[in-house]
Amino acid sequence: MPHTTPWHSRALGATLLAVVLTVGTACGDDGPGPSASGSIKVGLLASLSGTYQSVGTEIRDGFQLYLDTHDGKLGGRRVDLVVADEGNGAQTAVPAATKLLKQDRVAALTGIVGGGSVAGVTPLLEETKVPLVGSNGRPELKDVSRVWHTSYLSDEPGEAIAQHVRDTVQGSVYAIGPDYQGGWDELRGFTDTFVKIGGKLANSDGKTTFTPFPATTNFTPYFARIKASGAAAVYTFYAGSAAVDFVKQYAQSEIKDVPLYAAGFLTEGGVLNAQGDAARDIFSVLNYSPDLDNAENRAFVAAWKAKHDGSPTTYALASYDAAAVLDRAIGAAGSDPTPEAINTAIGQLGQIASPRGTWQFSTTTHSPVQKWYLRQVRQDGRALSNTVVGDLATVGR
Amino acid sequence: MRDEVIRRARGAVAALVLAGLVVAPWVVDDYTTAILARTLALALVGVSVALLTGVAGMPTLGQTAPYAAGAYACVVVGSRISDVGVVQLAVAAGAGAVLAALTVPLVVHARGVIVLMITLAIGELVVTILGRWRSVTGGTDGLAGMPAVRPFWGLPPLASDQARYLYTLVVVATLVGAALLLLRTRAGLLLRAGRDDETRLRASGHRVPLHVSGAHIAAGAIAGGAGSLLVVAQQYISPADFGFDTSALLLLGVVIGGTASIGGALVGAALVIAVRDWLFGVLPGHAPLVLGALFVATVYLLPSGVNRARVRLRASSAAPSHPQAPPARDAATVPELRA
Amino acid sequence: MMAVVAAGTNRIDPYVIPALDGVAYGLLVFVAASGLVFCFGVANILNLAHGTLYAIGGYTAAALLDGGWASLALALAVGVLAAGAAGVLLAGLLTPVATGNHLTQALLTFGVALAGGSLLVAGFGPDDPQVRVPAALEGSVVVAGHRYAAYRLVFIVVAAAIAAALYLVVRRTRAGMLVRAAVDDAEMVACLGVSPARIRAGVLAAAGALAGAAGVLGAPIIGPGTDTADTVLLLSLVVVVLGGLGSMAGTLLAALAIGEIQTLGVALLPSAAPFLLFAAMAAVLAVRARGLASRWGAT
Amino acid sequence: MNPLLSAEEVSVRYGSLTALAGVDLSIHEGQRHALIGPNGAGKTTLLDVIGGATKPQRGTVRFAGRDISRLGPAARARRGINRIHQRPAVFPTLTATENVVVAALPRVVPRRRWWSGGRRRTAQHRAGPLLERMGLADVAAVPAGHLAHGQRRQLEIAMALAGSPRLLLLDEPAAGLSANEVGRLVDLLRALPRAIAVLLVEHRLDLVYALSDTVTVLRDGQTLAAGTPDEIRTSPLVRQAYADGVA
Repeated sequence: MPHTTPWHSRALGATLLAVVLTVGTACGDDGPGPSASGSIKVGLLASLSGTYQSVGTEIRDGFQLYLDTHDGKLGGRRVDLVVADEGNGAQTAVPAATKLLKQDRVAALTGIVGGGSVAGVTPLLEETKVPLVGSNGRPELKDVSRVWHTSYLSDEPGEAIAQHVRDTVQGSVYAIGPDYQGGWDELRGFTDTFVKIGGKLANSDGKTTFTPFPATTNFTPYFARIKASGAAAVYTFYAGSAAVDFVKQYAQSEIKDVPLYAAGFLTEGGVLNAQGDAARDIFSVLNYSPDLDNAENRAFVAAWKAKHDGSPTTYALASYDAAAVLDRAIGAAGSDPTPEAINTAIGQLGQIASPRGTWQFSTTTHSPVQKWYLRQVRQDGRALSNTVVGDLATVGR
Repeated sequence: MRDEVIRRARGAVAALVLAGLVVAPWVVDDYTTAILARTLALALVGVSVALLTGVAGMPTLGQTAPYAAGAYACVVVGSRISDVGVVQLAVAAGAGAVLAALTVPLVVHARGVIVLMITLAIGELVVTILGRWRSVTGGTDGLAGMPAVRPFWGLPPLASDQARYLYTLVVVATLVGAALLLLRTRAGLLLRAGRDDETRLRASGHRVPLHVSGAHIAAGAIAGGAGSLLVVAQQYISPADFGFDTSALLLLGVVIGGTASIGGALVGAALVIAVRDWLFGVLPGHAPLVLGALFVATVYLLPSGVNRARVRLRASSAAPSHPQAPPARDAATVPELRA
Repeated sequence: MMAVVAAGTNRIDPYVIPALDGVAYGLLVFVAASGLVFCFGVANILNLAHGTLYAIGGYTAAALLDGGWASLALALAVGVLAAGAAGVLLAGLLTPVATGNHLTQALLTFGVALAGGSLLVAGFGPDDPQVRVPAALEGSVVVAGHRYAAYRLVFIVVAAAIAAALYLVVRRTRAGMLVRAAVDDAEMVACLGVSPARIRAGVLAAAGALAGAAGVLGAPIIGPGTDTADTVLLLSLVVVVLGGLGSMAGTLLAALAIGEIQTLGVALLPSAAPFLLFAAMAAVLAVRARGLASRWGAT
Repeated sequence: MNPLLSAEEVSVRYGSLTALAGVDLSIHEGQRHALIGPNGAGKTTLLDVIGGATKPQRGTVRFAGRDISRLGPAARARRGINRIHQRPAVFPTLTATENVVVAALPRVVPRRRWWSGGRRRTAQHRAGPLLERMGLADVAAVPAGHLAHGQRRQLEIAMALAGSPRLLLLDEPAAGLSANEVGRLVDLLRALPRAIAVLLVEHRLDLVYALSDTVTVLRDGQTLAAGTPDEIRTSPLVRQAYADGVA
């Protein structure tokens, strides 16, 4: 009897594999670009499970909100939105993007939370000639001819706030961040500019302290070092769970009275609820705040609040803007909006009116030239929220 | 006679699957072809996991380390020295073998769950190093833009999904064939004997640590070779490709396929990776839930396949096996290895 | 001379808080991992869903805590019960898997962890929830001239009490005797007429209860979130294996060592921080395996 | 002539328990020597020390003129010390033939070049006749885990012989065998090549008398008596020891 077992399982395995393949191929195989019915396929890739699920969900909802408020159309064409899950990073993002680009043959791709995922998808964009209008992560790229971002470059928040910190803080500033590409870029943006304009870092060797990511859940030992350094303020960047841990532990540490400046993601969205009172008074720099006073933003926030609890985040805004970019580009691409035509049209959009204020794509980096705001966590009714307390620099290359 | 029938039926299934894989690129769309190529590369790592877990009795979570070494070595060679596939393959396999050889002192005396944790640590340390050694690895954002590979001197570069897939298929078939041949030799016999009862093997005068080191290095070479295939199939690599979830899924795939069987491991690992990638595409947001439920269901649906994975992880039972070993265990692994 | 002395105290001073915090962190890891010790040492089960049991406790705490003491007691009760029940469920799922068949157990429990993690996130949302400790513990207190979170200080005391209670239970009670006997010789306990299925259910319920308690009490330290289960599972596996697979005392030592490595080690050697945990673990395990091998008289 | 094996002043303690207290033993080439004594006398421990499984706290073991005290079991096996275990130790998933091949490999000198699989083939040639001699030819292709207890015992003897032993350590080879099987076992062991020395640990005195030239009696980790089977049979000391020890 036992001799039959391998044969059984092997046969079953082969059968299952065959089923997977058949189902995989059975799905539609339309050509790229618009179909005869005048609709257009757009692919949205975002982390809908795993560590970055909350950001991914905001990105999906932001894009969907634009569609819902514009009759489900972009550029006058009905949109067939194909959503795929990016997961935790490139290892799952690449196959999912392959599906969108090579099986669903979408005319444009949007979303993508992680910088590594964007880097992994880039070769596919080059191969399929499809443009990406990314709404979050933006890695260092050699060739951006088909890559556009409505978010920011990772070193821009720090660059935008450096002058303000230099002017406000009497003394040296301690720089600390997570040990991965995003952390390095965010912190470098701050430290390079800050040192250039005469600021002094409190870190003992003059270099930013990087904490293992995502392994660090306990920041206490770092706080002891900050205390010992005698810093007058701290600049940091964390997002997600690490941001919650950092802020909560900071508020209970011996440096709780040292002013904390951060890239806005530290207190953005869901993490602010988890941080609670510990986040009070933190200063952050971001390209958006739901209390910005302009017509686009009032409409955006109202539409968002009608569907969701709480205020929209910068993630949702960037995705909403990605939809707006595609709306105008598809409209401008003429009667046959091929991926190539859409890509060309994006490059000619000029100024884009947005809830964050007007911005435009930089011709060299294909990411926004936009204004940054200084925000502080303050009481707003019953909840805490990021309140704009001033304008910072307009940044973009 | 029954054995004979089963052996033939299995041979027929294997031939059928291979034939299906060869014609696949002309039947399915580009997406499926591209995913198959990537899956084959990962399944080859699964083979190296099976070699250690099932054949040598050392369950491992660290084969992503030589896999990564091979992939990054391939990129370095590919972008600076040669675009010839066999050269890259050889360098990648060499890099994998070297990394495995370096870690031999850590694992050679350990068994069971201890190996599992040591290899886990090795894998995590390698990923950490990859993320920080930016001048070579491009950091956590990874590396893209490698020049296209030409399989052999004088052949055109691999420019389409079909071509990349077929190259991968040929290499995987060759390496798996080599592994199967290796297992039919003295080395394979000794590895199986060692898995059965290491103390007994020692009592017969065999240098067990030598066998274990050899198996570890050979498995490292295979994983390294698979790394070069990932570079070809995906045209992008980053530390995320070599993280804990990859090694865990590979180990589970190998468990599903039957740890002691190379063919089973290939199918099991391929299946797990393919299903995961497919789920992330078609069920956004629910992939982990469905994948988890599938793992649980597999234990119930495939008890025979799974129960062959009798690697006991408790250190105390790594010593001699009981003479009254359950027959199911005894028989199941043997015909597999002769397939 | 004076300068040297001053420098000396300064050199130790920044490490007081990390060292203390290492104890808090280590004790949390110990309480979280103690259930896994039972699983592995007594029932011979490799339970990769252990972190999920902790997360159940963590989410319970986030949902029920409102800043009062009563809510803490309630959360503790509910968290222990819920995670214990999840443990029993897991024991039921594990019924068809042979004891000691670790890789199949790994397959099943990994599946449960994946699915369970998704369900928790689906139920409680992808954002990390807020955890509100009793108001009296919210602030910080001064320890040796440094500020330190009051909750963590109290946690050290409570966790030490749990550890002591565990020790007494294992050493002094009949159940504890069975436990120790099972670690030494599982077949012997089977001969005592206790059904393996009941042992398994009992052990997993106890493991779940401990993990649930750790999840509730530890929520302000390792809070509930999408990655909590993985973090806790990894740390627990590390300390259980380092602690010698079944020894409570060994696990406690290992947990405290891991706690100090993660805090004091990081403070002392910040540039080595990413490598410390795994390098230390690999080195210790490899050295110990070599020691065992030479005792067997390997060539 | 120097003895093939000599153990001198061997002492082994497990914690407070003394298993062996300064035991001497020597065996000459081709000698058939039995080790008897009540339970707990240290017989198996002495086999462990000679086979390399246990390291004594004190004492030396010399084999073929060389000090092998520091060698592990594998190195000793390669020098010609092979052992039959109390519970037959075979590789359960390997066939009977493969078991013998594995056991033969360390001592096989390749006849052809290595890449032609010469060593394995040579070992294979050696396995066939051995299995036949042990009456296992019919089950040569059956996994050892499927063999009956007695067959496994015979297989283990075949494995020990495949390693070209100069000294065979037998730890209660008759344990668990039927009367019929014991008869066959005695025939097998008596038919061993004369050059092979044997150290036999056995409870059953009839087997001891049938198989051995000389006997050592151990009690409480010490040598109680030594001599020919006839001398031992008549020794009052031994009768006393057995009256105290075994039923």
